[in-house]
Amino acid sequence: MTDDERIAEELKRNIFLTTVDRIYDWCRRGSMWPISFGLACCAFEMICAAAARFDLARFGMEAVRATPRQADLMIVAGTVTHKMAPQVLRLYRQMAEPKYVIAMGACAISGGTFRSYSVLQGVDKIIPVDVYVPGCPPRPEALLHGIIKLQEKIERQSVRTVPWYRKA
Amino acid sequence: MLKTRTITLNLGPQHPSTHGVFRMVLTMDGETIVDLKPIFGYLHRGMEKLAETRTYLQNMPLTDRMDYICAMTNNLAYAITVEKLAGLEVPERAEYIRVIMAEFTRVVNHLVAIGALLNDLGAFFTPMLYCLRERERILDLFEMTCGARMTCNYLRFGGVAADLPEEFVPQAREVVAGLYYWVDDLERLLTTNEILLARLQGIGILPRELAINCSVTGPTLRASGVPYDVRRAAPYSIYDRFDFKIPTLDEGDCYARYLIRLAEIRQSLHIIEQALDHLPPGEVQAKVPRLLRPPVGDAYARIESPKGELGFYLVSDGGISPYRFHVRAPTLINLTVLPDLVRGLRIPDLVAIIGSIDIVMGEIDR
Amino acid sequence: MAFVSDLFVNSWNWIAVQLARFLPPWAAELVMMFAGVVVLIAFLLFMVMLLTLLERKVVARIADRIGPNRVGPFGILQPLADTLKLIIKENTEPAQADHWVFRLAPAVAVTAALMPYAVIPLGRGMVGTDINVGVLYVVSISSLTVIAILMAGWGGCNKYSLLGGMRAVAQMFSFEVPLALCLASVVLLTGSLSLVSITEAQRELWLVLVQPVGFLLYLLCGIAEANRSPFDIPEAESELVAGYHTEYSGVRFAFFFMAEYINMFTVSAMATIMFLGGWRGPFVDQLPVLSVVYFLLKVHFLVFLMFWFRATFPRLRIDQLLSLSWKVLLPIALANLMLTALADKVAHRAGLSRMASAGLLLGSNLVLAGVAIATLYLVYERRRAPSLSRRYEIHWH
Amino acid sequence: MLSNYAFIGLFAIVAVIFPFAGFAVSYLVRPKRPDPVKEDVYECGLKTIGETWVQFKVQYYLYALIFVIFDVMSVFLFPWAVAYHALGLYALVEMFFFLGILAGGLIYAWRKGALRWV
Amino acid sequence: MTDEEILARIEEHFPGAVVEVPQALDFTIVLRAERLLEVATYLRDELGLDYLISVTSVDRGDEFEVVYHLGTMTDQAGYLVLKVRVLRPSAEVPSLTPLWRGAEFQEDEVYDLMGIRFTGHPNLRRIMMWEGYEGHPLRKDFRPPYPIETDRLIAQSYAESENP
Repeated sequence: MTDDERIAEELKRNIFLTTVDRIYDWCRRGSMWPISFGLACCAFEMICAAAARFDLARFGMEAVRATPRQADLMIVAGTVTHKMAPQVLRLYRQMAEPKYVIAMGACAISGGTFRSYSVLQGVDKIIPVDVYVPGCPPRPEALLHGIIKLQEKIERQSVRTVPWYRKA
Repeated sequence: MLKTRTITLNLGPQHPSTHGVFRMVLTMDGETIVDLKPIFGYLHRGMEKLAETRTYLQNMPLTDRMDYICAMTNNLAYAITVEKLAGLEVPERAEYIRVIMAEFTRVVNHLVAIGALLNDLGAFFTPMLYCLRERERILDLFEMTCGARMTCNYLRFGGVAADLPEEFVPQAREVVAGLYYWVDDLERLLTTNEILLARLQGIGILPRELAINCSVTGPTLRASGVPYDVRRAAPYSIYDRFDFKIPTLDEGDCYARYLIRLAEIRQSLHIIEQALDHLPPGEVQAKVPRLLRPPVGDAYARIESPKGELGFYLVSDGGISPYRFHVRAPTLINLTVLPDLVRGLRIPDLVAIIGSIDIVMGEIDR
Repeated sequence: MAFVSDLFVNSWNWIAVQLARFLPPWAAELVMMFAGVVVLIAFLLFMVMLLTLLERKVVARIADRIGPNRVGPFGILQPLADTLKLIIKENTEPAQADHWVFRLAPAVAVTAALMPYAVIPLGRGMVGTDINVGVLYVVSISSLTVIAILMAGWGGCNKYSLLGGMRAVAQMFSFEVPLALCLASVVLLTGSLSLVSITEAQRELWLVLVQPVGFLLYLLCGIAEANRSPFDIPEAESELVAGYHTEYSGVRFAFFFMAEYINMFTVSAMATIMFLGGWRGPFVDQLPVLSVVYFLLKVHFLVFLMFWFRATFPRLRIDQLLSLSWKVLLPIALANLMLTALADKVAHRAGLSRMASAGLLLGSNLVLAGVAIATLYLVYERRRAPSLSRRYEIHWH
Repeated sequence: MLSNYAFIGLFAIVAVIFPFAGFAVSYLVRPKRPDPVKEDVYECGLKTIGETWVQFKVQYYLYALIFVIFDVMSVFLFPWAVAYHALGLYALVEMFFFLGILAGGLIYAWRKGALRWV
Repeated sequence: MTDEEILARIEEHFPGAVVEVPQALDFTIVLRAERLLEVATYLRDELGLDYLISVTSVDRGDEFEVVYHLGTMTDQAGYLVLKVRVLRPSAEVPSLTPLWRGAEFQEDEVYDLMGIRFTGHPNLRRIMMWEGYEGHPLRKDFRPPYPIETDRLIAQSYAESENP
């Protein structure tokens, strides 16, 4: 096989894979169903984001699932306390792959203003976070921005490198 | 005889209709609830301890995050407690602004409560989203005044943080007029809806004596026929200057609580109108030292928050931060009656009752 | 022109003729049958996607929102993205589950939902097959859905699922009976169980004009059968998380989702055929291609009603729902059947003209409606009487 | 006539194969990452308490029984309804009796409280 | 009835029950812990103070103060502050839950966060923290486990994924 042939071969495979990637990413990006999971103040801004003025439905995200099995995205909206942390972790682990996490608000990011005995200082200590949305609470626009950022992140993923096909 | 066994079911902490991270352990026989055990604390953020390490003013943002739907009334309760403790006077204009904000907050809270109640009844978001749409208009007013939508941090000891912007009054009038119209609209959509009546009437009847014995306050109490409202019983701020009525109903069921909220929205709008009419010019902030050191002592002050009697109990040791900071959270105490209300009913009734009691975990757990 | 006027049927026949040229007749027929099945299922898949998108758009508009508009132009590719995503999503399965019951439930649901379309006429000459027990077939097959839901509820070893499954079974059982009775009175009037003949029989008069009570009853029972709001109790999100499909994810959940929408379409299609004249409409004899348009328009009108109900009504409680079925709908349906039989016999004996007998039937139906409403009102008022103090009068202090 | 049922048979076969084809396609492309927690029952983020499969209220079965009675009835009704025009007055009277008995049964069940959901 | 009258009535009916009447912003009566229940019963049944506004506690170093606010649900403004002082080691106060169900969760909360036991409480439990949590956070000598112990807590959360 000459170099040219090899390059052509590689190119073909890449083109094929790129197309697969594009479809793979497109459908996950276009249909991210969040789990209805509000913890504290931020949950309300999350609900507002779904309401008339901001309308999360435009992204196809109004299909809020109550069960983690059917959800793709967990928006940790609010303070995670030590009492709640095992439940958050369990919910996350019960979600079906592929799954994403947005940490919404200062509390979910770092404990925020609540540097106290009962608050987990950032949800990223127990579950991996994809996008952080700062604010206390972030405005709905900020959450939408975070979601768009997450979509951009998904668009850059490739079916070859995504973690969920690897053996755990 | 066939033996049947009860099952134990967790409702919450992650459940669509527990309004946050509230957990109930239900014992059920078939679909009938035999017993209910509420479990709190999933949002316990240690506010009372945190407050002991911060200055009085630094604690104001903490109160925002307690009952996050009505930040302004929390601010107000805390501010008047500190003012009582430190003996501060508040300029008249600031008092009017406080009343306007508090009543707007009440409207916001009741809208959310009604919307969430309908959501729990299974009305698939539409009434909720209508309520939130109207809420946005009020949040716009808050935002133009203090820069935040939800966690306002607007009140200061001896006044408010900033004067109202120029366009506030006309816009507030517009919002009030729109809300009058819109509350009528909501009534047309919901109040006589046959399914709503079937789901709410006669469900979760709270007897008057039980309500008093369990220290239930707020709309939940008034729906049971007790005309107790702190605004009337022990007027704070300048509530004695306004003409408003306190609605009560004798039935004490979920529907009564729903009706009370609608009636209170109209009363609040009426108060706001009066306050806007008589808004005096002048200062909005009294002279208060930057670092407040109230004299040694303790004080309790209370207001009628949208959910019930919200009180702060502060103990000062003369330092810059409170020695003890306690919140009398109305919703925590209102929940005392929950097991009594739901025994013998079913899960759909349970969510309706929780929705009608109107809880916010941020305030229950603090 | 003649070809275009009945485009679908003619092209179908043309293909059949072409096939018959180089295949033995039995093979040609088999191939055409197979093609028919595939076309029908593909049509249903398309319809499911369309309905999910429509529902989201309609509900969004009612809630003063916009609805999906990012995936593809105006969001029309949203269902496609959802489908693909559900296929590539991991399937979870509780370790304690009754594995085969759990896994088979979605398949049963989809199969049961698809099967009725073998006999449902979608347009003039556009029917999978016209069997002479069509109504019975549809009724019996669609009640298989119950089994799927019970399997799902039981198999998942989840308490919410179990409660949801139990509720679903009780609900679907209860509404099956009045539903069958409504259909029986239609069958009585048309004298046939074949869906094609029933459509034919409504050439002059849609049965909804003769049987308005029957139509309303059927619609109510149908919505309940399809588990749609305000009767969406088995999957009541605010109570039972996601009801019987709480434990399902990925493609298995997608099948339940699909089955639900197909059932909704089936209910609307059956209501259209039995009461709204099926594919009949003006000029349909001159331009048969219109028939499918009329059919879809009528079906979508009913489907829109369901969306509308979903967006506005709270849901009933399970016991209220069952009381509604057994204590209100069933007696009315029984009375309706008896009255229809009686009026039909009278009209027959008296030798009335078609229009006159239709008038008689309509009259008797309206009388029934009046009596039913009056009785309900009286019972309701008497029920209320002991608690007349409950007048919800606001006292002002 | 036979070909009608052949079509239904074919339809049934395809309708059965269809979901399994879906499962197969999904099986090829979906990730599989088992995890002991993921394989646990979901119950609002907590470990489930007690058994799920317990003996249930007998009320559920009462409903099923009543349903069976009425469903069998409707099977009888359909042939009667189809042939109604061909039958005489006798059919009407007979069916009235039949439906009357059923209505009586319904009222009995109603009175007995079998229709009360618990 | 004015506050002074109430005080006089209490002293008349329960001699020795009142420990002190300190100067304060709100009218305050400090009671002996063991007499609390009977005085409260009397106040509720005879004097019409039927509304227990709040129950809370203050850590005063070597002793705890349990603070009750008592009022009515009529338009008569005002409320009465009852205080009970207990020494730190024993820290036991009679529960008012049998009188006012509304005290149930508040006493739970005081028990949880301050570590004061309420005798006669039907179901005294940790309400905010989880069972098995060590220490009572609102005590002044409570040392929060952060930042050093946070990781341990998190590790514990992992292990305890199966929650009580």
